[in-house]
Amino acid sequence: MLTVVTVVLAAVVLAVLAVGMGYVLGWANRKFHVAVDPKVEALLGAMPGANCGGCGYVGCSEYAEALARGEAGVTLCAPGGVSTAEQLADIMGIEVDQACPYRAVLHCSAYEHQRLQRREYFGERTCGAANLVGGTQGCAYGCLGFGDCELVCDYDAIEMVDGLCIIDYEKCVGCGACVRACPRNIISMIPFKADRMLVVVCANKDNAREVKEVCEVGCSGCALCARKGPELFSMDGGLPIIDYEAYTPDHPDLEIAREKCPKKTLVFMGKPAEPESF
Amino acid sequence: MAEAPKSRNFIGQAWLVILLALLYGGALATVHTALSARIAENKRNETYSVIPILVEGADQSMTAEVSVEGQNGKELTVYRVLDSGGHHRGWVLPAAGQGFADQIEILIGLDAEVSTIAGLYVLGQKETPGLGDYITGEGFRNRFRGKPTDRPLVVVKSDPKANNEILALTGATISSESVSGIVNRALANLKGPIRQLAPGGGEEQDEASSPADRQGETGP
Amino acid sequence: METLTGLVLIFISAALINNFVLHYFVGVCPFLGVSRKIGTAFGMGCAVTFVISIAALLSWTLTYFILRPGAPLPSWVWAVAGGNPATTVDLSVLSYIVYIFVIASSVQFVEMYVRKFFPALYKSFGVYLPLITTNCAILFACLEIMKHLQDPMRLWGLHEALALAIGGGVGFTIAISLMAGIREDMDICDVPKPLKGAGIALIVAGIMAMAFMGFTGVQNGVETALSSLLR
Amino acid sequence: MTRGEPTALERFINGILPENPVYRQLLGMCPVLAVTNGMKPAMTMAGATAFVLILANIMISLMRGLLKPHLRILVFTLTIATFVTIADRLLAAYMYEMSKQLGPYVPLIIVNCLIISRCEICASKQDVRVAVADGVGMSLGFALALASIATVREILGSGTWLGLPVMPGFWPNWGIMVLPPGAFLTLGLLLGMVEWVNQARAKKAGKRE
Repeated sequence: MLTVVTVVLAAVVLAVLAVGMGYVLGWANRKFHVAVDPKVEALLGAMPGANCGGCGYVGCSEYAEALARGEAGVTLCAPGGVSTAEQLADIMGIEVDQACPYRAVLHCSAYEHQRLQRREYFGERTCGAANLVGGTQGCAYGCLGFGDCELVCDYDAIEMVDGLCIIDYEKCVGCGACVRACPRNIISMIPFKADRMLVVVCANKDNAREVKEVCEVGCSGCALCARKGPELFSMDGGLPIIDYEAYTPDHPDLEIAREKCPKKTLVFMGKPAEPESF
Repeated sequence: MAEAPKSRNFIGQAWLVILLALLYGGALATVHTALSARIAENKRNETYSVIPILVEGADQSMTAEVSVEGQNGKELTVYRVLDSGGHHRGWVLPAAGQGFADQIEILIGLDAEVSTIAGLYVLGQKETPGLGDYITGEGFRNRFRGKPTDRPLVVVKSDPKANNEILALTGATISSESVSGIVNRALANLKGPIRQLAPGGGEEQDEASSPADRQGETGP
Repeated sequence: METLTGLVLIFISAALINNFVLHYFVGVCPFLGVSRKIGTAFGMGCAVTFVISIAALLSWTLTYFILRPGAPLPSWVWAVAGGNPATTVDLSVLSYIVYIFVIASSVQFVEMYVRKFFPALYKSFGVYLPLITTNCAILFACLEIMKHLQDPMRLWGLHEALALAIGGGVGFTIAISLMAGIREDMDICDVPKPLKGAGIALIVAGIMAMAFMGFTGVQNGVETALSSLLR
Repeated sequence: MTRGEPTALERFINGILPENPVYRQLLGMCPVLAVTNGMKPAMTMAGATAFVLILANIMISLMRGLLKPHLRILVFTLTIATFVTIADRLLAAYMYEMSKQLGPYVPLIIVNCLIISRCEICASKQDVRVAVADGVGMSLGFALALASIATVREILGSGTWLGLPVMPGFWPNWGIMVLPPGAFLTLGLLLGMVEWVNQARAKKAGKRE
């Protein structure tokens, strides 16, 4: 008797709870519905939904949004593993094996000997620490060369060569760790629409004279590229910006701008690596 | 657009969840009925097995559970301890309180007249290893034996002079104070009500006969 | 006034002395995962505090009326079925499943509600809500409350359950915010490569746990102070 | 799907070291820290987790054809919570002391990400045979991780291993190791060591190429 009542009551309590909660949530879902980007929703549906935070984002939905914006790679979900990465790649319309189209690029090309060293630096040998005291060099924008990005790269895709971070695109998977690590924010993720992409390899927005004082190779801000190829190039202060939305691998502006650039700060990056860029 | 079909499809979509809820609910209740007697006995044994340590000459099979309303108005279960001959030997009351690190759970043994402490046992504690956890040791517990219940216990750091003084553990004064504080509070709360359940008289006969009945009920 | 002292002690104990993260190790995953920026960490802490209070409210209600041994609802069913009044129906075996169910559903409900009616609030803290479902701190609070409702000696009221829940949430917020502050500064330190990330974070947490051990024993002082204050 | 799902044997081996749930995936940290102050509770915990993981894997794998995408997490949670309750009751009935010592950490298995992630990755996609292999492999990996941490903590903290004295009599027990800070410190350092070995091996492999 006691057993029967307990068993029946337990089953009924659980079932009532399941139906009740399900109904309330279904009702709430319709009542409180907020339009969400269908792509985000599709991505979210493909994720395990454990909200473990292992990807470094706050929950699955934030990761899905970052994915949809193209800021994150598809391989970050640890609980989901390879199969989830493949589904996410399917939704994003990219191939996970062929590599995610977002890759890190460095906007600086000055090796240590090419930039003015302003003073001796005795602090902690990390970019983060050096950046706090204004850097070790004349250029307030460029690569500091202590290799914070190299340290955070889990894929050994970054090597510091003569005080400059060199990215190996054979190894880079586009996780974005280096972008977050760089205190000077001169690494960015761009969509690799071809194996090799044109990149502005300077981050100094100052005028030509100031740039010349601190760096042998920095962009002078002559705006030739923006004049010759207005469809893809525009100027932001003393620095050109490439519109990667409009970018196509065979766009005629690319070659024109690259040929005209007097400082050769427009460089193709990607794989195979160019033997010697300049 | 999906509103109407959605609500009609609700059962269709969630049938698996509801079925599982029924199934799991039933399964859990079955497991519970199969094991609950054993678990209850484990819990009971935890207290009963130490009763002979708390009150000398006690026979654990003769112990009776008595419900008492404390001075703070809450109902509590205390144990009336008898020896194998059915003579009243004392009382055991459970008490708990904040220790140095976490809750300390203790059992206090009292003599039949509720005038002195017969023994103390620590059921659960998480005091600092190597210092505070010595409260579980026999040496410390025996310091409570024979102390009077009419005056609150006081923890001292040098040799006790008055008979209500307890010597603190070296390096664990707070743990020692916590235990004596728990004892003081429990006694203040329950001493009166227990005394009213005076040993002797018709009531005891009822209680004395109950252990056998209860044993029969909880047996598997 | 004894009640008030009791509540304050429960709160302080949950927030500092037996800090959820640093003493009971519950909520370690978000503690390590979402502690890179102070702002994010604080938002996470607030969200946890909020959800933990709701979960405590719901789980106390369900436990008190349905799940504890001798609760009103099963007793009533038992009486209707004509069972022997000496025995009781015990549904406590369902506790875990009900708690996790309630936590998951209420988190989802709150998330939808906030997103619809308080978009600004949702932007700042709604994103943390789903992450909380699998946060052990919430379930742990429910379990602690259950423990105190199963034992008739320490039958907790709703106010005590809420004191524990809010104390736990505040403790979590304190711990994760401190951790985020330390990690922000640690970004500029030269940490050995193998320890980067989780390794050094755990060691820092260990040192923090040691520091929090200094709170043990505080409750005695607090109790004395409160009782003299309230007298 | 460009890649085939791993076979049973691969799943089994993966769980133990290459994808070790604790050291490689950082899943299920809560029990790893909380119950490793001695070998006995750690092993009991590993056993309980294995029980839940394997049975939940079997159950989910059996009904993988019936799962609806948006309700699958709910079904996983229900299944896991049920098996956790059963494990909890069994412990309370047959190993009461241990169950009391583990306290709330047995029910907290429900929110151990390890189990739900195995249900999602493996059991909901592959047949029972593979799911069992995966469950056993992951459980062994989890047990291995718990054992390594518990060994360090118990030997340094109490001078014993599985309750047997192993340190010489004059050994001053490091009380801190059995307290919460010891858990964080031990896991942090062990994690660093594993990472160090991995990096050294990766470097070696890189050179050989």
